[in-house]
Amino acid sequence: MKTIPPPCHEPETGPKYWRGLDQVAETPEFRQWVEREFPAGAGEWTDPVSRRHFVRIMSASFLLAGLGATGCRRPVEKIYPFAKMPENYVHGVPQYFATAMPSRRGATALIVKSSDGRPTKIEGNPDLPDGNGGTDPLAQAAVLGLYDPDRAMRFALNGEARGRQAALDALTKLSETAGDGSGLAFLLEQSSSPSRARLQAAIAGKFPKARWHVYEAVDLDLGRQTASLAYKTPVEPYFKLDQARVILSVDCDFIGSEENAHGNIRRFAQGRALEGKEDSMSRLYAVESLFTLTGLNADHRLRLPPSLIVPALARLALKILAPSDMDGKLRDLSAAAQAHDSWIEPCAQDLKTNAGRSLVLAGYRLPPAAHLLAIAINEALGAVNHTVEYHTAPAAIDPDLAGLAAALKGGQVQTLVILGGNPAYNAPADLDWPQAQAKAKTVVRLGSHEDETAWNAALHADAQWDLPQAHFLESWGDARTADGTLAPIQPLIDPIFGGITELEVLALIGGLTPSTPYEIARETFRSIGGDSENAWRKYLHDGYLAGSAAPAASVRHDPSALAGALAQLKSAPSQGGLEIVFYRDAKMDDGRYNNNGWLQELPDPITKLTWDNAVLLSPATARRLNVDYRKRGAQNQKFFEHTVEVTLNNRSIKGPVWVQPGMADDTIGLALGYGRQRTGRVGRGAGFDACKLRTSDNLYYAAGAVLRDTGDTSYELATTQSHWSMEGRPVVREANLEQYRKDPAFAQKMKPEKPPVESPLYPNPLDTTKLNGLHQWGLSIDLNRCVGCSACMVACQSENNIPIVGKEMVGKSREMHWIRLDRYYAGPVEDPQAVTQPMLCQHCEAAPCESVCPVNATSHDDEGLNVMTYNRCVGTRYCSNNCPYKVRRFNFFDYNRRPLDHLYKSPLVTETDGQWELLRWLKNPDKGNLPEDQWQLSRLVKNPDVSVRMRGVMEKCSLCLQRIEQAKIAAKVKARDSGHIRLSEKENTVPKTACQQACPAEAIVFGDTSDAGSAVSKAKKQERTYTVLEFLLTKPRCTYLARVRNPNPLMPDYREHPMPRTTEEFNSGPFSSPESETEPSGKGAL
Amino acid sequence: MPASYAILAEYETPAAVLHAAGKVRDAGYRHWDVFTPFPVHGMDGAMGIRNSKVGWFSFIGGCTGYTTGMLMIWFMNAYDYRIVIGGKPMFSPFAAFPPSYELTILFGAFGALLGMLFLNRLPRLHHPLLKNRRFAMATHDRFFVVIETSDPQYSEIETRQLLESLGSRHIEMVEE
Amino acid sequence: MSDIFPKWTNRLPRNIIIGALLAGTAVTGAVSYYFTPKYTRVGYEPIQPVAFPHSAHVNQLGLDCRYCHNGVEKSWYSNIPATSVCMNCHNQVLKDDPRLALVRESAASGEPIPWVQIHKLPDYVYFNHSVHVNRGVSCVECHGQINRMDEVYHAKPLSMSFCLDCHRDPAARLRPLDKITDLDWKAADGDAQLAQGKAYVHDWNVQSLQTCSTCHR
Amino acid sequence: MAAQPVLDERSLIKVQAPPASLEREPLVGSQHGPGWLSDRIAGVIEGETPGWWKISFAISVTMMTVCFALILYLMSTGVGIWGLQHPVMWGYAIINFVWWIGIGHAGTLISAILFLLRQRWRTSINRAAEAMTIFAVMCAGIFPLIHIGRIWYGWWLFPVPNSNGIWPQFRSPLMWDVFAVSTYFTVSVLFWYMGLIPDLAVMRDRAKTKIRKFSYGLFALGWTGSNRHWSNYEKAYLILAGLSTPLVLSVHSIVSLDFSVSQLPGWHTTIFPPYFVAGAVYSGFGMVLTLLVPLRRMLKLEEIITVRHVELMCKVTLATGSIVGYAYGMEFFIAWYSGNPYERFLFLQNRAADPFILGPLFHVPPAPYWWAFWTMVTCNVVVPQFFWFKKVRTSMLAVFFLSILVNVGMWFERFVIVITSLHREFLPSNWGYYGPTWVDILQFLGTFGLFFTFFLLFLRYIPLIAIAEVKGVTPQADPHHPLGGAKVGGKH
Repeated sequence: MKTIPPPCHEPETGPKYWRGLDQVAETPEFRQWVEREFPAGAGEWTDPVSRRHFVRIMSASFLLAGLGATGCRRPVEKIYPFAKMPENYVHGVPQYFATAMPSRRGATALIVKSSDGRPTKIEGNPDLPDGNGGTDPLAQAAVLGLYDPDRAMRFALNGEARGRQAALDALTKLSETAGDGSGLAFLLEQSSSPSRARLQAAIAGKFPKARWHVYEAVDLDLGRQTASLAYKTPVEPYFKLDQARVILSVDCDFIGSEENAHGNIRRFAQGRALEGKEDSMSRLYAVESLFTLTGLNADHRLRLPPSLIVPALARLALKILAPSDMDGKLRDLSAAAQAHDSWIEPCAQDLKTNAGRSLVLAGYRLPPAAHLLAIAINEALGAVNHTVEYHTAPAAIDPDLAGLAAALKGGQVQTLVILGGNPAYNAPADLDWPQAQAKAKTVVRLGSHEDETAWNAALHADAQWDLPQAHFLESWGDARTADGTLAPIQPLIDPIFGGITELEVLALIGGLTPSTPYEIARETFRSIGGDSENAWRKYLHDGYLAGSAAPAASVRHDPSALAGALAQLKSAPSQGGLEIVFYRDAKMDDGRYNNNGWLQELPDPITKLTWDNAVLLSPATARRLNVDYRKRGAQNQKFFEHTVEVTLNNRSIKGPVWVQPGMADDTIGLALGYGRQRTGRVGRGAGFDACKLRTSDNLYYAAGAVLRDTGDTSYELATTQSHWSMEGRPVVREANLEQYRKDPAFAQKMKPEKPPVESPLYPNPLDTTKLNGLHQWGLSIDLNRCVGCSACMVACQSENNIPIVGKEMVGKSREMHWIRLDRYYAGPVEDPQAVTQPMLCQHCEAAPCESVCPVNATSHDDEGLNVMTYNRCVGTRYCSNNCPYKVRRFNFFDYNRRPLDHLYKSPLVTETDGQWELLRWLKNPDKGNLPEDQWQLSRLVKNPDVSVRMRGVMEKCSLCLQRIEQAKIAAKVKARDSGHIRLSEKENTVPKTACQQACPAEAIVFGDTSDAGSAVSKAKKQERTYTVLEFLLTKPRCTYLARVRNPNPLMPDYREHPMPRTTEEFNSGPFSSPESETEPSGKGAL
Repeated sequence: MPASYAILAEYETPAAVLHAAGKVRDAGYRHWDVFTPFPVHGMDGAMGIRNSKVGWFSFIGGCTGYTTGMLMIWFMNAYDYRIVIGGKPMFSPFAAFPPSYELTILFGAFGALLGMLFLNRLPRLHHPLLKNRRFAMATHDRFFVVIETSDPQYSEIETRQLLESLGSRHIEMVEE
Repeated sequence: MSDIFPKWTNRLPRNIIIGALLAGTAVTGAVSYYFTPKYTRVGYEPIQPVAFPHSAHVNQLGLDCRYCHNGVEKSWYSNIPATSVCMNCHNQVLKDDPRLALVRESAASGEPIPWVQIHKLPDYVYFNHSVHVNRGVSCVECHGQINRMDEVYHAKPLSMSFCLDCHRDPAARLRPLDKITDLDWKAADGDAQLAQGKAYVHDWNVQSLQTCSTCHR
Repeated sequence: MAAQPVLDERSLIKVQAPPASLEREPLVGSQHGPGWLSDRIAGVIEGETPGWWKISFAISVTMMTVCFALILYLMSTGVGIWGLQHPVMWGYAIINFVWWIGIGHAGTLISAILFLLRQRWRTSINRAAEAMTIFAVMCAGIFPLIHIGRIWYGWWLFPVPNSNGIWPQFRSPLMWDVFAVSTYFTVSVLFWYMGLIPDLAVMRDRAKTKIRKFSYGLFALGWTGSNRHWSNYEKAYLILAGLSTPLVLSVHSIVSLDFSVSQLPGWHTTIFPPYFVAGAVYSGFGMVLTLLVPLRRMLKLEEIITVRHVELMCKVTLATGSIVGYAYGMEFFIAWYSGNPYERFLFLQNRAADPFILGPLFHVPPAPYWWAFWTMVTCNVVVPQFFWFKKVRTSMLAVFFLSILVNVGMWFERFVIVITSLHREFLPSNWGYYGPTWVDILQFLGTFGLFFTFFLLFLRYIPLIAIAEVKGVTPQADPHHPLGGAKVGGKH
């Protein structure tokens, strides 16, 4: 199986392949079509010629020419072969290209699958020395962003389309008239691209007086800035979490929302992995205000309001740092956290005991002083070069958005160039950015969407050019990954909407040559990787430049920066009211992924909310403010919450309350990235805009907020999991490390119920038929590795053509995810322990779903898979009722073929694009009733190897059957007249499931259980192996490895057992009803 | 004038017709019948009708149904296309029993109804008696003894006398 | 009453039963033929934009199937050749033939030739050409003797039961790998076919795959 | 006296009149002969169309139209328009299906089982009850058909040979259901129709218009009342009754297997078949009472459907209701006795725990559907106990009111079984809550439209009491009774 392709004989390069299509995309007809069709709807789009044209450009694939009005026995369908076959192209054989997805400070190296010319699946590049092929949900979802029909697609001046050439001419003119650059300002996003740095330097040389600003709404660069200060040399930290035995996270969600989370997860999971009872594992302490994934995975967690986090860190510093003249200041600072000494003391002790193998991490929300303090502590712990390395990094531009806003308002900026970002939406509210931006005479804005920052008729900039930004899958470029490795960004498809890249715009403004992005990237590479064409090709093929990782710099700590910062640090003001934490959303980031349906529907890893953000409050605070009343809607996962008004410094927002166990009291959590005013069809109406409360002083923490209940409880929140307790059932089994060492097979003993019979009354026919199977597939999920990042969910959605269903449907528990992450709380509701468990089809050998299906739609194959035949399914839904794991999902509506706001409308009485839906459907049943642009784009992202399910059909995890079958076919094609057709891990022919491939923690292991040497067989042999609900005798092929916690007995919150484990223990133990403990809503609600 | 089909004698009570029927039987008539608005208790004995054969039709139908069910299920699930389902045996008489059982009843019921219709030679929409105005009372509250003219014993005068002697107040000939 | 129903109505029941039996048989027969791929697919022979005679190219000129359908051993699909493949020969041979006007036009303009699709499986059937032709299943098993067709028509029903026939008994159809595209080739007789087929099944480890996952996913 | 020879005849036939102590009270008004019965019952059809009929019919047809319009909406849009959702994949459709099927059981029970048990009082009510059965099964049959996701492939549940070479899967209880329900419907129709043949002949012979003569004549199949025919007919009727008896027991048993073959707590239980059958009979008699108590008055049939009939039906209701109550208790006992935590959880925390007594008593939060559970218990266990009292049984108003409660209770029983078992089972992460949509509710109400449309048509065009059978149980029909013409009656 070649989900990761074998090395190509000839490196594939994008432009060669797509060059022919460049020209087509440049034709006036195409531009005209794009400009006319996409925003306006698709009246003329029915013309088969233009449609054919489009598809040929996009996918160069077969297409159906629709229903001919023939009297024939079946509709005439046509095949359009190439007039001239592109090189190295075989229709139906996917190709794989290496590229990278840029992030703020780094990039994720990727391998992208291209099915007949259209990118369909993103995987991490496993060959990277600092990677394992794992990715994060954002990277997995990026491929959907490529086909977002609401992306910017016009070169527009003051909101009117002017055509590409006019825009490029304007840029050239700008470069000619810029003079020395005075009055010219650039506002960029953070980037690790060497090419951009090169162009920037060149432009700065040419326009020395130009202003440069780099703005991120959520700035993850603080670690680099403070490290550079502390070491007096431009360096950035690189955390080797796998080397650490004791980790303390100080409001640092390194598993969730920090930079390079998937890399952190990989290393963290390595440090937590257990294979036998001799193994040791790391211990994680977390101090945080919100309940984050890091807190979920922590062995000890201290919840503190934001104002106490720095004091707690200071207190810790006092106990670790050698006495110095800073102690006085630290003591002042830390006084507020005195109450938590019992927690901080043993934690500090543990860190010290493990000096050299311990690490303290500070999160992006903390002030620089806290970061410097953490650096000092790490120095004191001897962490440097053991658990943290410092890599040389280029100095970055000071953001100083406030300065730019002031300059704009003061009229010092005539021309403002905004490349990426969306400051009009997410800039601090006190800057009044939209007004400031309008003060510039000319604004050039490159953006992926026509969003808030795009031309706004209500404000009066003299001229604003809005340029469509190409997606990274359409772009040439380069980036550096977290460890500094250079990775290419190469296009897999020509810009669908004719977008251009940041590099092009910069080159044009700078009047630089070459100005094509390919040449720019190529030239940059020359300076790094040498002039050789072969090196370039190898670089493109491999997806990274070997040996380009930044070496560890030898650094010398200078405590003076810390002293300075501490002196500046204000002691926590004792304001009344509530404190606020603004945080980067796990899905929307700072709003940039707002129109991505996969991400909108991906449940938040902790709250499990979809399509919304909320005003997060701790249960006690909600109770105190009398807004904890929660009423369930008539439907399952819909919650009607109090809408509250949060006021901070005379600015206020309204949003629904979400009671979040484990939050710090008197603290409000507000996720950024929602409530967008100008966004696409997907993101419209999702959540509220928390940016409106942010000011330059209070970017991440704020105090003195007032919360007022509006009394309105009509707002609905949709969550994917409405019950939070495990009810003492041994679903997720866990033990502490000590118990595990005493009894490694503890998980198998946690059975609440004996099976009624020891063995079935009759032999399983699978025992006979599986002799025909060459393999026996199985899955093992290590709960000790899984951190709950949810990358698997999006990967599965992408691989298996799983539709999104919209907020209303999620509220009715009709979401379609084949793999979900169940999150359970245990213990006191104010400060619970939480666990997360991937749940997917367990592929039971005695599958209860199968025997109740009246039409043989779900059955077993010879290799032990529980297979679902969609085309045979009539939709009795009995299988789902009888599935104890409830992993089957039903297509209640035609999610793939109807717009989500039309679901409830009968096609008999509804129109789309001005056409009667029934007639549209009759004309082209595949297309159904999506608006033309959505239909044309949505089908491009589909995996051609998986059926797209229609309404009325049950679906579920197939263990990526399509990958298995393709691997088997590949083996057979290769075998020809030999009998060697069995896949084996030794030969690297066993496929990976999409979830497995995406998992940075390597928690999911799939393989052939009949091969004793396979990884899955070994995993299943571990003593921690257990089966969920084994007493039902369903004999799942999917097993779990129990979770092990590693608490410190000296800690005040130490518990001998994780809680609660078995029903007996639950019933006899100290824990009262979990319902009352974990349901903040009170007893009546659920 | 059309040929006569039978002679029809009307009685007013079940007892009277029961009595008459016994006598007609004793007289040795063969092509004759009694028509009543409801089945009169003891009439079968009085007329000398043997036990109905409908039961056999039903029995054969039931056996066919059960066999069909079992064979069909075995063929479909265990012979023609063997698909592994839920770890259950390809064919199990227990799982096959409910449908087979239902088919037994279905076919048995059809056997009974169709057997009854067949034995009664129904439907027969046209019948000489149904043209007779007086005979319409046979479904109301009158009881008739009808002796067909085709009966070897039939004689226009003697038969009429016999029927009259048995208490009939109204006797008439029925046209073909 | 009998004045409503004349005497002939007494014969109706019998006639209706006989009629219903006859009609039922006819309907069953018609449905099982006309409503199945045996009728709806077999014999479909649309007019193609260019009258391409397979018989002339294969039987007279001896072209191998894979000259044009060159993806068949590598891909799911047996590709329809690009116009450039036609032009490989036809820029020399019959270069001015009016029948090839569309081909030349396509080669010049880059517009594809709109061939009419004949063999088409539903979207939910994942039939892979490469795994069949590389493992002893000839083109002829599903497409019939294309080499003898002037205009291609649908020769086999390609219904699920048609697929199952072969999947249940591969030995009856397997042939030497060098005879895959030899559409006229036949084993000496049935027994010989069976004998060699069984040998192939054993030696090549050919599986008789009938589980749903074989074709549907 | 002239009586002497008649005595001889009596001894010849060897029939003894029963002694006076065993003589039963006549089932219908003893003063009327068979002719009166014909006139009375056929008079319902032949008379003027009553105003209430027209109004009810208009309402019913409207509701039926709504039902079919919603089915069209459902088919064109998807089952998502219902309240169904993960994890409650079965909702109103299955509840209504089981409920209607259960209603049907009374008809078959009255016509078949009571026939075999020689309960002659059945004759006054069996026709209407059977009609109710058929219409109820029609209403029931709609739901499994439309509840599937792809209705147009419903025929895949029937063993039809096809070019895909694939067959239905007979290990599934749904396949058993297909056979059980279709057999039940077919056999009920056969049975009903066979009973109708002599009465259609009555109607034919009374008909004045040509259309009536033709229509009734066609369906009467030329029935003459020949005693040779009666002989076969009675045998066939007996056999059908004999077949229907196991049928009626099996149908609801198989319907119950839809649940008990699965492995959900609350479904997976062996008590289901008898419990379902008892419940079905209970609800069926409830419905018969609901229909006949007002009808006998509106159609002035009090002398044929007597108070005694009503009383007897109340007694059956009481008996079956008590069986159902016993089954409820048994379920709880077994759940507790088994020690299975999932079973215990289900019965206590999904169903029974109310916020007032049980919840606080067991220290558990109230069950989400406690109201449904207690409605069910009240209507199915408490309500029938009123039928111990003769005063209640003979008060038509009370019977009517209580019979409606019986129907409500049985609907809630199915609701409790389907919904409460599904909404919270093994993995708490899946737990949810189910509620119907307006479509669910209107579709359920719409089936009443369908039911009453047919039932009203039945009232207008088909004798609603089995004329020939009732005639057969009058004293006038007994040849050995003075009223039947016997010269010396056995009564004295």
